[in-house]
Amino acid sequence: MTLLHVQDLALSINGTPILRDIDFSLTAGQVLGIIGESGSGKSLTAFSIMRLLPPGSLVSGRIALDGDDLGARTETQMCELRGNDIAMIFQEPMTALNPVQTIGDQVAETVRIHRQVSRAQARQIAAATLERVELPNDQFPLSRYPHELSGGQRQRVVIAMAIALRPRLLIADEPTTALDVTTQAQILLLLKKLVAQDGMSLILISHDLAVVAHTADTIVIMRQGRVVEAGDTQRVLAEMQHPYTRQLFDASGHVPVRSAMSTGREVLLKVQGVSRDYPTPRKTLLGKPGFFRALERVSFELYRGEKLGLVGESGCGKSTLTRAILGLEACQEGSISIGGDQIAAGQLMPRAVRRKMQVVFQDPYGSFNPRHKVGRLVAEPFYILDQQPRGTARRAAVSAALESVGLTADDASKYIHEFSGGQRQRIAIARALITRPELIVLDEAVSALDVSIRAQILDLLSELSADHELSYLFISHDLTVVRAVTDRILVMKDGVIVEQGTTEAVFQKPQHPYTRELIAAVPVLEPAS
Amino acid sequence: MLRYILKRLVSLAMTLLVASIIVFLVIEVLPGDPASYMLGLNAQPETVMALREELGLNASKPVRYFTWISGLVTGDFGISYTYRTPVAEMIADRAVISLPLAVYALVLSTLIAFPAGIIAATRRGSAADVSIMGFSQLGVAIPNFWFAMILVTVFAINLRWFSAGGFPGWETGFFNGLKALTLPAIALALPQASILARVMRSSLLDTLGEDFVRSARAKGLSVRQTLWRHALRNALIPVLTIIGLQFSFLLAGAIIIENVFFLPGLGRLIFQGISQRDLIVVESVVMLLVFAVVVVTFLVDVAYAVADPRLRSR
Amino acid sequence: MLRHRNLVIGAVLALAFLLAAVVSLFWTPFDVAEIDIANKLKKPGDSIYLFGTDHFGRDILSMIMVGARTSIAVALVAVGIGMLFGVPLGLAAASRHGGVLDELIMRTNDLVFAFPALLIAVMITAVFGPSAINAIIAIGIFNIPVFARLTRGAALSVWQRDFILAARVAGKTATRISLEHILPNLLNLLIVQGTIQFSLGILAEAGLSYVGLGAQPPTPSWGRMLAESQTMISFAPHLALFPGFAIVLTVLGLNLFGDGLRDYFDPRIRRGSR
Amino acid sequence: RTDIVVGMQLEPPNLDPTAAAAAAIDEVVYANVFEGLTRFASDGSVIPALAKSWEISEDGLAYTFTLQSGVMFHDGSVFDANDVKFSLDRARADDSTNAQKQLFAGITDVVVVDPATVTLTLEKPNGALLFNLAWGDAIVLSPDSFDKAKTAPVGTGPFIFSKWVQGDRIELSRNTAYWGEPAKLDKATFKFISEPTAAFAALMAGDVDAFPVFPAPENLAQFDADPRFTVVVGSTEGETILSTNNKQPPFDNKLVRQALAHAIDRKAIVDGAMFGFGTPIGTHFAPHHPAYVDLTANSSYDPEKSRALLKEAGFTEGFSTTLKLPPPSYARRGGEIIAAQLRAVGIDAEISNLEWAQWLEQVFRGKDFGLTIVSHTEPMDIGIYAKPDYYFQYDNTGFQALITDLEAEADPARRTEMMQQAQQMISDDYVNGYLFQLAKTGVANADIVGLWENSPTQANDLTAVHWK
Ligand SMILES: Nc1ncnc2c1ncn2[C@@H]1O[C@H](COP(=O)(O)OP(=O)(O)OP(=O)(O)O)[C@@H](O)[C@H]1O
Ligand SMILES: Nc1ncnc2c1ncn2[C@@H]1O[C@H](COP(=O)(O)OP(=O)(O)OP(=O)(O)O)[C@@H](O)[C@H]1O
Ligand SMILES: [Mg+2]
Ligand SMILES: [Mg+2]
Repeated sequence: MTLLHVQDLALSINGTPILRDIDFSLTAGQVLGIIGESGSGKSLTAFSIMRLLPPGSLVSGRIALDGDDLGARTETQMCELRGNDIAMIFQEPMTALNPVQTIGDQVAETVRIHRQVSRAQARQIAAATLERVELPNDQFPLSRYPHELSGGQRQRVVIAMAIALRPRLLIADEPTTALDVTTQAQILLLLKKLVAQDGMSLILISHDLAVVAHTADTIVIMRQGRVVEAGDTQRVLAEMQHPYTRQLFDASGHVPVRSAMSTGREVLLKVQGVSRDYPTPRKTLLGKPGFFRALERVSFELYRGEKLGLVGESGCGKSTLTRAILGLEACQEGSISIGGDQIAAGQLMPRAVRRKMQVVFQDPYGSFNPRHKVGRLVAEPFYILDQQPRGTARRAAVSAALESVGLTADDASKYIHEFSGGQRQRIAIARALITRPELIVLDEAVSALDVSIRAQILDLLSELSADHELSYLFISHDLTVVRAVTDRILVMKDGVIVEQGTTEAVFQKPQHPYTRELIAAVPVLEPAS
Repeated sequence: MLRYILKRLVSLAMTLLVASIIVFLVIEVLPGDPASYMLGLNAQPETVMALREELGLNASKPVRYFTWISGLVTGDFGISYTYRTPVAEMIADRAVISLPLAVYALVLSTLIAFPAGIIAATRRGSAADVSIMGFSQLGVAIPNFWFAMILVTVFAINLRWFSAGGFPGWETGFFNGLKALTLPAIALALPQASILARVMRSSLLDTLGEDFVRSARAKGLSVRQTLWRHALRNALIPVLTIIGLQFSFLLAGAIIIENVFFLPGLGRLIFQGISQRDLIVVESVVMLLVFAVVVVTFLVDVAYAVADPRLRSR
Repeated sequence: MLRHRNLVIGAVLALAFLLAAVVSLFWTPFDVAEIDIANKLKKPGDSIYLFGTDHFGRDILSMIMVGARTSIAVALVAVGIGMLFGVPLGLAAASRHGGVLDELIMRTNDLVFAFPALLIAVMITAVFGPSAINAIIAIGIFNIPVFARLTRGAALSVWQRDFILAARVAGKTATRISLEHILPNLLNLLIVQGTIQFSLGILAEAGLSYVGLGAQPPTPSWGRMLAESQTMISFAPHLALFPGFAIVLTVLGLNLFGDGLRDYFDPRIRRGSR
Repeated sequence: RTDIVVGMQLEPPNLDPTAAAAAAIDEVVYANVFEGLTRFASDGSVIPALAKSWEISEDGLAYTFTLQSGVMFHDGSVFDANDVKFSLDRARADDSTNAQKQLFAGITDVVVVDPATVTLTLEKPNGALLFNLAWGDAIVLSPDSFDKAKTAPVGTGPFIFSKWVQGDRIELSRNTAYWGEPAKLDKATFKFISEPTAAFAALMAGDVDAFPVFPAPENLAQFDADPRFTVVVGSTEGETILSTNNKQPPFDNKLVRQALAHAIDRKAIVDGAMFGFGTPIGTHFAPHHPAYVDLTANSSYDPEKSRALLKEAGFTEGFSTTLKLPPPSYARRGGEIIAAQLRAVGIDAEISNLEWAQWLEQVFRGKDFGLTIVSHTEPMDIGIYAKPDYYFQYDNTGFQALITDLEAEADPARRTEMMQQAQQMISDDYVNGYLFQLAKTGVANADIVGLWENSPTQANDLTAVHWK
């Protein structure tokens, strides 16, 4: 029985066409996955169903819920529908909740809008719903404020708000993108459970094929505002009629061609018992400020030519370690030595040591000063050299660096906003390479990129490491990627390295329970048999 | 929260202490002497000396600072040089005009600004929005003393609806007092209302763009319900700061308006005190205004924390 | 074009007054210093005086032109002072975020803010006597914390960006980073705020002159023209109307211009770049 | 109606005329609340007040006053010679804070003869003693209540102080037990309105019934045209002069001062600054005084001559100086006009506007000025030219001798002659620029009668005021 039927949906905003020819339908009690790159129109498709479009939108086509044309409904009638029959949850759990209202009130509100119930009854329903999303009332009373919860817990509250009235259709727009792998797995599990329990239909939107493939009965693949392929999940993955589907699929599980595992045993970076404390606010007025230990006696070695991975959940201390290694912050205990130069705790790193390292950051938008031209941005690391190349030498170096990452020398005279995210990350790599450092730290360098672009950058990295004999420390929360590009990995939890070993060994035979948990949570995409 | 309040209180006290020293030093270097001002052109030097002695002006500066500040702390503001009445009384007499005026103006400004800001934000781009924003631009640009002059000309001299100024005293009836403060309050409120309406609008627009507003809509709340139940309270937080700033501004900024309407308020007391070199009065009033600003800022911060649970846990 | 309506209207108004000020350097219809009691209080359009004459028989149009110069000069220099001191202080505070210097700068800011602006002006002019210079200083002092606070706040968020880390990896010092990376990213904001402070400066100058604490005669000033015309408003309203409109239009123009600039710079509104 | 609201521009700092110089004090209490032995009449003559009569000894060194009988202070205590002695001794004392202490300088002793008689003995004859005793600073206070005079004055006058709302108004009520002719009004309120615009509006709106010294001459024409009001223009004792620092070069050169005098167009100043109110003067003397000599021709407006004189003095290129102006509008407006007139002959006078306190400090006591404009409102004050350290620093021994003689002279005819001689002398020396006699420009409801037309001293004597 078809619950939702979308036919010839088209949308334009202020005259710009955004969506065209969207057709799909969803059977009651089933899960529909919508997949596509950023900007492909997934969210706007969902908003069209909810009729929560930005001002200036013009929709055409037919959206029918249980055969009832939603387009014929008035706004008031839509309000009755929203939250009651169709509910929606959003990507960002951090901002999807009203910061000044308790979670109980926010969940109860859904009930009170649609049902004539007393305040107490509404709260009872809210409490029960929160229990259903695995937020037990004794630990998470209704009086909590959103800021007192973690990201995963907030996402549960958002889900509770949506399912409080057991809607027939739930639309989840990238519900797990902002969450850790383990949390993501839990939330997906929860959603599946709720679908099964309530006989609810679910539209699960994601840019990650793997996430959807496991959960959805049918999938819709979107690109540039159109549906490129749709149908039964098994069938679509088996046939991959549209080249774009294939491309997405390949990119998701992309394993770059790798140079042979390095065999050198020369230690390039040696981290010994490093601890890092952040002061926390005083508890009492005159009391001593407390400390939060972000790194606890971290020790490891990185050999020359090696690609070392560092994985762990958000907040476990990965970036803190990066900053310590780069010498941006002194640590409280232990020592770091690079290429034989040792820096003890509390010491600042001398320039001579610093220049052996470079870094690539996660956010391709934030890592460049938008006011400078690319040439100047790429040449910035020269500053650390005693003899900075000038004039033509400098320009030549910049050109060479840009060309090595697949850009052209002309790009040096452009501003950063003229480049796409993937191109920016290439520029970041060019910047990291320009001084020919011995070690490159890649802090979540591909996490913000779309799968296909991520694949290109991973290929580029592996090419470069072959050409330049790079040693790098690859930091990520994405185990699939780490597995694909590293020789050896470190697993970190709460500032402690809980496990290390060659990548394959760790993935095959994880020793630490946490590592096992992590690996189990990774959604894997296997071609349908 | 408590820690936060305590910390703020300590910094408040420090600010006041430093401010008191600055105020004292600045006012002490004012050229001109209260005694010779009082005695006029024909006074003989020894007469001036005798008066200085009587007024306690011959004591050393640290001693006088200490006497003054310790008096302030205990609520004894000293005796005015020229009027020879307790400064605290004088200030109290003036404050019953300045304070209600500031509150009146603030209420007016809020009553105008809130609906205007809300309408402008919710109907962004509409004719209502454009005209509200246009008026607010004008409101900010009009100097309030000029506006006051026009108000007097129109409503007092031509229409005779209000008296041109002066204050009959609260003892003649609350309504009379309020009426006398109406034109000045309007003159003061107009620019403030314009600013507030703009802040309200932009804050509300920001809030309306937040995810949680979208969540609320997804629950089935109508646009209006979302506005009242979710957006406004969040949007009010930055608006509060502005209201706090405006109150202190209105208290002191009324100096010019008090002149136009010859209201015997604190602002006029300062001017009068300066011109008569009644230093102790000037020092005390300035300190009082500084105190008001600092305390209001503090209260706004506390209100902030009350309005925003995220700050409460600090 | 419609999107930049504010910018255009604002620029036209502001430029008109700037032009009046500049022209007045070389030419005014009449000499503003010359007093001609016989021709006093002429109505606008009456005889050769376009805007009429004041109680001393001076040409009001000429006085408005020269007054524009006074206003603009005072406000400009005051904003300059505010920026000259405020921006470096804000940058320094941000670069030492959480440190003693930061604390010191911010507390000093709070201290200045604790004094109502007009009070500072009244006290300064009471000590040093009324003059345009002292008005500039008084307005300027109050601009310092405005810019310091704004700069610090914005600089702090720029310091959070990854490109700052990249510069630190390149071994650049905090000062260098502040100048090379932070400052250029604050320029838009500073220009917008500068415009707004400039318009506030014009209002402040008018207010100070109105209470007699601004530019001294014979230098014409809009605020003083208003103050002097007050008693004559009932029989010669043009004396108050022209300078009043001059203030309103200039301030309005500058505010619209500032708002327009803000919209223009706002990445959310501007398309093309992120 | 038996009540009146009188507008005043300045609020008195306190109500004790013996404790401060502010004119506003006298404007409220003089002749209304407080009385002295003698007093000024509305025409400026000195008439008996608490002293019914007096006798002067042959040598002019002893004055014996017979006091009014049946006089009571407002608190019910009886007035007698002891109060007179107390008041005068207090004003003369070493630690006295009386602003006009010099009025009592020659008094060596005050003797109570009997409760109704008191004798003052002098060091040397003083023709001005009765005049001096008429000043507000010489009023009689009782030893029981003198210390309350600043805030709750207790006097012997026809009105009793009843209430002071600071910053706004002072209220007086009729003294039913007054010893003399009782006041006609039951109640009088002095309302303080410093802004001229507000004063205008308050009169127009009827909030104020009379404004004896209306601060904005530009509005008088409107009042005059309005049948509801009468405009009373009288004279004051205020000689408004362009005071010149006689010790500061180039003003130590008489030619320069003369050039200054000829550069000034008095008519333009009176028209421009005072909207026509004010009598041009050519010397430091009140035109309504019988001994006045019109010397305006001595310093007629003649820019040509002025330039020639400057050239003669060696200032072909002119020079620059300072023009420091106190707050009253006659000074501020007059200053702007004078600066423009001086500019026309090549003198660049840089205006700086000062508050009174600064003016006192810089100009009056510091003598740090080139030019200033001020109205000397004390009656009969040509004697200031005999004080070489007075702020304009005119030092002429001939003139000083003349004034010493004048003080000792009792013969009216001789006195007139000497006064005229003095007027001529300072005019010929061009000590200061003599501008105009300040007019007393009052506005009142047309139904009020009995307000003073002239202002021989700063007072609002309400004794005879009543409604038609
Ligand atoms: N309010 C809007 N006004 C104009 N264009 C918009 C608006 N919102 C989105 N778009 C455009 O519509 C297109 C589709 O956006 P949409 O948000 O649906 O993408 P998405 O597939 O959800 O991407 P993501 O994975 O980044 O969330 C994009 O090109 C976007 O720029
Ligand atoms: N400046 C700081 N002051 C106090 N605590 C900090 C600071 N920076 C980081 N922390 C804390 O230290 C811990 C580790 O932070 P870090 O940024 O290194 O995590 P991460 O593993 O990089 O996380 P993510 O994947 O989210 O980037 C976190 O709990 C964080 O809250
Ligand atoms: Mg989306
Ligand atoms: Mg990190």
